[in-house]
Amino acid sequence: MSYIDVLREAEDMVTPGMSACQGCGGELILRTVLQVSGKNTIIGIPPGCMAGAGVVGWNYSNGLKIPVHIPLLDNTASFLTGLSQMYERKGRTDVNIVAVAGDGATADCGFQSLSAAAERNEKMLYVCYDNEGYMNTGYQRSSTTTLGSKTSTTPVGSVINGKQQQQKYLPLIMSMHGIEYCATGSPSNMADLVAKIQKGLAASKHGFAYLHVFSPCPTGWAYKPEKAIEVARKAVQCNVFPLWEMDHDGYHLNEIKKPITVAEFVKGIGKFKNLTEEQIESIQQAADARYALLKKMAQ
Amino acid sequence: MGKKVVLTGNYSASEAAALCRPDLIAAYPITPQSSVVEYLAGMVHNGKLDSNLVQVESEHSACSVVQGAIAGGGRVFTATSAQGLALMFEPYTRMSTLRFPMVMALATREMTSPETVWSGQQDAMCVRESGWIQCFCDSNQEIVDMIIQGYKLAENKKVLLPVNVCYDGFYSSHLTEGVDLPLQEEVDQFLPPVHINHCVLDPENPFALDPLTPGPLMLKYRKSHLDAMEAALDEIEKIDKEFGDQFGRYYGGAISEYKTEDADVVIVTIGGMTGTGMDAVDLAREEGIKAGLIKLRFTRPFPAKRIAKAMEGKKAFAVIDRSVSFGWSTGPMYMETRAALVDADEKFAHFSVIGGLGGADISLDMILSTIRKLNVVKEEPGQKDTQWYMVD
Amino acid sequence: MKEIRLHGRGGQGVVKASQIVVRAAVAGGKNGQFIPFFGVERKGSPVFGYLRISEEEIRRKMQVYEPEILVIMDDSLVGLPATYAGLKDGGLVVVNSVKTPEELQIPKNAGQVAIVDATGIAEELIGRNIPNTAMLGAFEKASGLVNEEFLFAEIEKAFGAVNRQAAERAYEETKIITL
Amino acid sequence: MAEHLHITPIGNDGIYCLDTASWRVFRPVMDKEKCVNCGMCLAYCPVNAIIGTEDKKFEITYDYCKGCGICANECKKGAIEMVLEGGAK
Repeated sequence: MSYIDVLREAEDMVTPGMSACQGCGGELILRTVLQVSGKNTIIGIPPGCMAGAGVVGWNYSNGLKIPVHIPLLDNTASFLTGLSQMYERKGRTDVNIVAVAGDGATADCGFQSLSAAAERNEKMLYVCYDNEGYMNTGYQRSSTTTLGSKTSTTPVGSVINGKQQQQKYLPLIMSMHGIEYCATGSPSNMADLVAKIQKGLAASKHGFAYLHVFSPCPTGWAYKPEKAIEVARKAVQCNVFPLWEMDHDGYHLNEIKKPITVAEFVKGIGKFKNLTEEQIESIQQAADARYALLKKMAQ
Repeated sequence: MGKKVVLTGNYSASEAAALCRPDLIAAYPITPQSSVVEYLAGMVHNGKLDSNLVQVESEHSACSVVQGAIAGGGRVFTATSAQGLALMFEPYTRMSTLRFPMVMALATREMTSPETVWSGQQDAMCVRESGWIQCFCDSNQEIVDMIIQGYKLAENKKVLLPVNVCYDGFYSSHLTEGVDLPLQEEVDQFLPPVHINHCVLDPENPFALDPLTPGPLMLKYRKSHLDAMEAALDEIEKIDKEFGDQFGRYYGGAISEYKTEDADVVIVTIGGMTGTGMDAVDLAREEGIKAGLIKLRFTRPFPAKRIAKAMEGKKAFAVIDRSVSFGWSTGPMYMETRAALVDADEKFAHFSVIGGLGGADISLDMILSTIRKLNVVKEEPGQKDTQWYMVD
Repeated sequence: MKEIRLHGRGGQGVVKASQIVVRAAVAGGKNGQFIPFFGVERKGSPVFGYLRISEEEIRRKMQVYEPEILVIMDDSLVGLPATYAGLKDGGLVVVNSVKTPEELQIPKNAGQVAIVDATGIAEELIGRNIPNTAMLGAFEKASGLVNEEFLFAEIEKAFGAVNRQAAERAYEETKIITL
Repeated sequence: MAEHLHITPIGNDGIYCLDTASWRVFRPVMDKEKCVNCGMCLAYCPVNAIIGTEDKKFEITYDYCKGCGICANECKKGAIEMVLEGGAK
């Protein structure tokens, strides 16, 4: 079955009308993950854009067609650990235990519980939609924010120009936890993403599966909504967001034969407007080094 | 009935928790609680206990993992102390406001700073507005019995609240004494398997657990929570009776009284100082002082009516806190006891006593000095200076 | 109610020994209570604990300030001011030593001193200086506070036959001197 | 839990749904002549406003389409045009 057929046939588990921004990558990722995982799923969605967009419900109604809980910003993997172990204890291992969490809840304050759940190889699929910041609250920087980015807590000032640090590259860190499955994905590469969600769900029956997905954010990044997929695609093509996966056979990299430059990627994106030549070069070097490392690991 | 064993307070908590057949246990070691989780780990690893044991990386996760397991329909157990409780504060508060029933042992400990690992009840007092039921134990036997009763109370349909079973760090957690440990079949008879359905996540009955909720609805949830606390006061008494009828041990419910009937002066104690207090009452009576004791067994819900009734016709009282209320220059339970007694200043001579902080001893002599002080001021209603049990 | 304070060094088994006494007391129908010293225990550091044995229920949970019995696991501790502090008049001192009461600076108000070479017994029988089980034999000989059969049985249950042997030998070899 | 006892906050009274169609300023309009039925628009639509029809074709629904324009931008055949809402058809 082609991924288009999968998506065409699968029921949408998310409310048709949710308050995610026009062109939101997170909404696309959430709908896609739940279309693949289906009705027999329990999901944890910590505070962040998706939870803020109403999918954990309002008043007495639900924003999804499946059971959902909004864990704390920093305990999604721990909460789902208890849930997952209870479902296994009850012999209902057919139920998918899934998290869809932003980068703040994943790479920052949620990292401790995430790392511990991964180390224990708890049975769940943890999907991080990485839009590089706290977008739900007006784009404050996170540890996955790209160097130089203009955010509300790393403004472009007369003395300091945007974020001063390179991003934390979480997916590789997660892959070193001895987990069942780890992959990066992008909504621009939908066939690849759907396949990885399927693999991740299968792996989650045996242990921890982690999926780190690039989540284009027109609002926070300041570009036109229709460019969302284009931005995600360029991030992949310039090796800022390489696509790879780790399974029992090791690391596998989607090689980019002719990468575009970081300079091409950042063009037209508002949060990068202020970047200096040096900053662009610095991001380029980080991307090249990361890609080279992944290539070696995938050999 | 039961079997006589010799246990520390922590091992008593572990044995009792195991008898309640928890589906899942998650706890992180911290002084002076560590041996609770060590003991349970030993039971699970030796096949004596069929529970999922999750070796978490922090108390925050301990509380979160058990929260997830309750959302999966399970009965759970955890234990902590002081800084660990502070770290788990975020999921801790959520536990009660989601109305998730469970039991957590708390080996009470002083909060830093100054740096300390020793006894004190400041940790429990810090979280008393977190919506949990709080009970304090005085003996290892009581730890066992209250953990078992705790599940019964927590899972009561009128209550549905988490229960903290508190006992003094070291003075109880590391105290070794004989305990009558109920048999498994006896506990099974008293405590049926957990059956909660108000909060269980299940694809067969999909709902949003904890949707975004606006203020007007929030008020309803909070009122319902307070109503449940109020209802718990009755259920505590009923469960105490039911437990006593089966096991032969009655504790008196939310408070217990010792020689208060004809007393002029009353000391109010919390937790592990109570036994010493009873000895002090006996010694004071030998001196001709009509002394009595009220043991505050539950601090949440606060048994205000029971205290008021117990204090009827008395002349003076002092509340001994192993913690402080920053801002009142007294102990916190003194403030609450006083609040429970209408016109306290007109009716009673009273003062707050603070002692036993950071592992300092609360001795017989200290409590005796309080009783003598009460006896001196008993005819002069009103608040007296706070007494500090200084140790030089 | 008898109040006992035990002194030893981290690693000598003060806590385990005391818990065995409580078990023996409970097995014999008495009440027992042990509260360890709450310090940062390290191997070699001075440690102590509070033990109570009673026919009645033991309610107080506090330190022992005026012990009737002192159990000293290591005679190098007798120089510390805390060791003999508060001993009741006519009280009993049980000490692991090969020295004389004079050398041990037994306080003047003590009534009896029981001396045993628990270290020697432990090293010979167990192969290490873990004098706690031998000291229990001496404690029992001098105090008779718990049923000796229950005590030896509890020692064997906790530490094996060799330790029971150590306790029994110490029981035989303990010299009790009335002062 | 239909009576909502205000014990545990639970949402089970149906689906929370916003009228996101009202957000739309531009409306995607598909030119069926140009469409090759590749399904890219369906794959990339964040709102799932594009559905597969029984004859293996694709159709834009407007009940919740926010008008983000991704479908038009991604369509390799240029078969989708963004048209101002309320403007001339």
